Amino acid sequence: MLKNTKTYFPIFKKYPDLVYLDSAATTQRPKLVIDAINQFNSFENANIHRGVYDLSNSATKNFELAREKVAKYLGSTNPKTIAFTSGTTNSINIVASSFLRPRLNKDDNVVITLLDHHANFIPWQMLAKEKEAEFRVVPIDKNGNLDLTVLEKSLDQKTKFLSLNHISNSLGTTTDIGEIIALAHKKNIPVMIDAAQSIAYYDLDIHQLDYDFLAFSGHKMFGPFGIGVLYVAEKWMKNITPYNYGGGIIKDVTIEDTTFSDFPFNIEAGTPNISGVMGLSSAIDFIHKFDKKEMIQHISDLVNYCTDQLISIDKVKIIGNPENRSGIISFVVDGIHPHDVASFLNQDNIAVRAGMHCTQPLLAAMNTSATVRVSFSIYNERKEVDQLKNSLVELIKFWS
Amino acid sequence: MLKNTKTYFPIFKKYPDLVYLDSAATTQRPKLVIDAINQFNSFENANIHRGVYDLSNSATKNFELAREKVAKYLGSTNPKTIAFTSGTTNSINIVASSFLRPRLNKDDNVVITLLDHHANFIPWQMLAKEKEAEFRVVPIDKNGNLDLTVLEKSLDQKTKFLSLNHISNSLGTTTDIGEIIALAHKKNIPVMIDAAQSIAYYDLDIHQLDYDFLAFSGHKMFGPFGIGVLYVAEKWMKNITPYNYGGGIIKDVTIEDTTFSDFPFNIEAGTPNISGVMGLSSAIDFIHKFDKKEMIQHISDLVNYCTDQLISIDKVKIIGNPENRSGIISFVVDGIHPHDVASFLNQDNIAVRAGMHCTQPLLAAMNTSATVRVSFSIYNERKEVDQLKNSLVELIKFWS
Amino acid sequence: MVVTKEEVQALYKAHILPENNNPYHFEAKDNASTSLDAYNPMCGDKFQLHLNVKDDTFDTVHFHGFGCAISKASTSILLRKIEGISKVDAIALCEKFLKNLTEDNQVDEFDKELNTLIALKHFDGRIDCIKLPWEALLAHLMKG
Amino acid sequence: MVVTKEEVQALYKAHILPENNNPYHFEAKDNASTSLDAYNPMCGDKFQLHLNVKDDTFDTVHFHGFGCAISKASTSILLRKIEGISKVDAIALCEKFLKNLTEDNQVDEFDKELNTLIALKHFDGRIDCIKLPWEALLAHLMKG
Ligand SMILES: Cc1ncc(COP(=O)(O)O)c(C=O)c1O
Ligand SMILES: Cc1ncc(COP(=O)(O)O)c(C=O)c1O
Repeated sequence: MLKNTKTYFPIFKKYPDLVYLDSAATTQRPKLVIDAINQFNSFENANIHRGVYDLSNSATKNFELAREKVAKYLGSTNPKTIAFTSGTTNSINIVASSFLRPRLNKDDNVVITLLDHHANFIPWQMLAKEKEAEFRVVPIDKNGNLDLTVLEKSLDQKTKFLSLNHISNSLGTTTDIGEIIALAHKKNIPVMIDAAQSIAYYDLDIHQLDYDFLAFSGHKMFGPFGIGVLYVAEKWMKNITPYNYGGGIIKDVTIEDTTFSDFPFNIEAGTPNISGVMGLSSAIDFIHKFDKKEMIQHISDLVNYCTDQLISIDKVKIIGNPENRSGIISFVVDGIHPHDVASFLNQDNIAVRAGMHCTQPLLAAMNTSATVRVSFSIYNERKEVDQLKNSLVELIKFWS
Repeated sequence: MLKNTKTYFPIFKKYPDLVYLDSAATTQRPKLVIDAINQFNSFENANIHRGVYDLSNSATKNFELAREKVAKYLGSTNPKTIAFTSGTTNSINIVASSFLRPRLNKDDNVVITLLDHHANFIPWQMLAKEKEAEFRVVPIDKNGNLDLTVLEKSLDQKTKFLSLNHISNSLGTTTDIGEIIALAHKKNIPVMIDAAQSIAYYDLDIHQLDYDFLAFSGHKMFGPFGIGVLYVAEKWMKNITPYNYGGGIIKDVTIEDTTFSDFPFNIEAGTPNISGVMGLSSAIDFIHKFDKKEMIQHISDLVNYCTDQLISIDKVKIIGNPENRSGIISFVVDGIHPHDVASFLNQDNIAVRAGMHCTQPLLAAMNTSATVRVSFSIYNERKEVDQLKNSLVELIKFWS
Repeated sequence: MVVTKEEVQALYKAHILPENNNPYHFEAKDNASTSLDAYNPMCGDKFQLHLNVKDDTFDTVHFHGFGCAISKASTSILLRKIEGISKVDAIALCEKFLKNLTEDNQVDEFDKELNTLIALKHFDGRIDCIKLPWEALLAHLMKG
Repeated sequence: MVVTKEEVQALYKAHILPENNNPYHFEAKDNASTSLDAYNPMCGDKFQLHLNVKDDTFDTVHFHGFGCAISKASTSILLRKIEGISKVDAIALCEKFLKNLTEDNQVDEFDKELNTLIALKHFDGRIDCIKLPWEALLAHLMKG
């Protein structure tokens, strides 16, 4: 188990009793990241690119160094595979609109899975509708696992794209993206990975996984809100056209026509979130303080312990029982609505999420319309699981 | 003149000799704003909307209070007229794609002006191309002024939209948007205002100006990067469809179809830039410390003084001579490329911008391909203009 | 204003849980003269209100659906209050209730049940649950 | 590494301004066997390189266009260096020059003119101006 990780995070100094079990919604921010943003805003603030004075130069340099750092984080030596976006949702929409729209025809199909977040669901659904293409949602088994043979059967000659998340933010299912990508590539289907839930803890080395597109958000990896990443494999870079039009993405503008720069610059129209990029960059530095295997081990220990504790409570039912569970558990309490559960846990300083978690079709398939979700990160501890259990037991007693 | 305004800004404490004349690119951040972001990241960080614990509740509440504050800043009592975006560029693209695309037909036309920034140029140009509509760029006179009678003639029965900036970020021209909006409305043409350069200093009261859409960025009004605003008049709210698809914007999602919330929520797909919104909110508080008339007066005094000083230098030529100039001046130095000018000024701690300022067609019309631009804000002082002048004189001597 | 755990528990025990466990006219009546949804897409709570209107007055009213204890109790109480009153009076009631719910200080007096709901607004993050049926009914009635 | 104002002025005075004021073969030769643009959309600098190639060797080369003193001097120096050498050697030269320009420490030795350009990389924010013609030429030659 990791030790004393709470000390990196100012929020736990201010609220030592806070049991924060909502890291799947957003992780907390370590001091390192907060200070980097503060430092930039206080003493290094300038717009990038077209300035030749010192502040602007060093902002530009640090911005491009951050791009390099993100690329390296994915094992890519080419920083030009990395575009900065406003988040996972934005990154996925860019690929749907800019890459797939011109390639998707009537009667083609695009494949996602029932595990996917609305961010990786609706963009493809809407595009399929627009193009009169088929929108295929690969089902899951009753435990919340993807069956790879079912998935493989869903991929055919008319499949123009596969997009799926690495970790379900709702059930905690971790999918074997390496194998899935290989399956799809055998049929020449490009694959996008929604890595929102895994980017902080898992090694997503491009050379091992060979994804075509990857999306993630800063705020789920100890970085700030408002910044995200879109990775595009070299072979597809030429196929990415602008999403927003504006300054900084052009070669030439005349009244008659405009020509654009290449990816990734053509995606970064307007002033980017420069302080956000600085924050993301130091979030990666923060993650590098840890061994990823130890992070996963830490979280896995908590999740297993929590599963055991929850099962031991009468009236608590865990939704889904995936073979490979990350740091996320969804459950319901018999007769008590998830909202009420969350509110009462809050009275005991326990922060959990209640609702549909932006996975309405998934919950519908699991026959529930809302769950309580707990999610763990490196700052959580076993004793917080005990507190969760005690509160739940007390609540159930109170309610009956 | 405003006094001691530099003391609000940490960067001038660290660099007391910094002559920052690039506020049109981005303003500096006052301590109030920096601290608000710091406070949020350190002690108040949580995702909004679907959490029912204290941190998430108060983040949600403050997020919506910020929406109310922005609405009030524009004189609107309806916070639902305000959507948070990633910046001006994003806001304009949303209106082009979501509002105008379905209304623009072959042989219609959309009108902008030659003063407009690429952000308010390319989205309309590309949309017009896509729809085989006409893209009309209203010309300017040799001084860089818009001629309202010329503009009026450009608006006809086939004009479906007019978009223009309030202040040119390149020449400093301030246009009479009140009158222009009235002109357009007489012909039932909706008008979008790009207020990127005016939002910090000018009163843009919706009741006086009656714009249909308005866009601006946090980072040009003492707020952070990565956050912007799109105002949509009540009567058009129903016409705004989603731009990004994802979480937080839906009514119902099934495998077959998705229904969406109304504006502004349908525009805010995915996790918004919550800390950015907090920063923007305190930027408005910061602006409220000042009287807008005094801010404009302060900047106007500097600009007039600067114009006089620049004119007095042989070989310096100011580009454009608008009747109504805001805090921006573009100029060239005979025989010395703007880049070289900016580099040498930087050696004297003077930060100016050199280039096309994302207004390539405008500079082409003014017969230049790049300028040096100085821009003033409330923290600038007359003695900085003197420094600029001295440096320019020295540079010209050195170069010849 | 922070509400203590004990205060919240007391409110729940005395008012919300009984109403939640024995909701008023909790039954799907699909043949009612008007049906409308009270739906919060953020959390998934969704109730159908089945309203029989006679001479612009609410005759019998029922509801059905799924939601948290607070939204269910709030809907149950709302229905009890509007049965037998005119549409015009219902609009006035909804407006007055929502006003007192949303503003910092309660300015009007209500009966015990409505006072309880209003008191719960300080139970942070749940005000939308209280509002849900009131806003849905008001929006429906304002449409004509 | 910070460069002082005096150092920058000395570099300009000794090398950049003379090259800028008397650029090598600064003339539009639209009938050259190859023409290519060295263009930086960020700042608007744009030079046309007009290259006459004979037996895979650069014969006479000219350039024309508009840019800052550094990009103009850099283009002028580049042209002087490649006249008379083979395409293969030009590729090698561009690669070696760009490598020394981009990396923190200069590892190879060049002649005085190229050393000056490389020294100017510490003149912050102008490295793209130096690179401009070298990268454009290299990209062109690598295409075949
Ligand atoms: C007039 C004008 N419009 C639009 C923009 C674009 O703003 P942003 O880059 O914040 O999207 C700018 C600033 O660059 C501007 O000055
Ligand atoms: C699996 C998954 N995909 C996508 C998203 C969307 O990320 P964001 O809201 O940062 O755009 C989330 C988080 O909400 C997620 O958990």
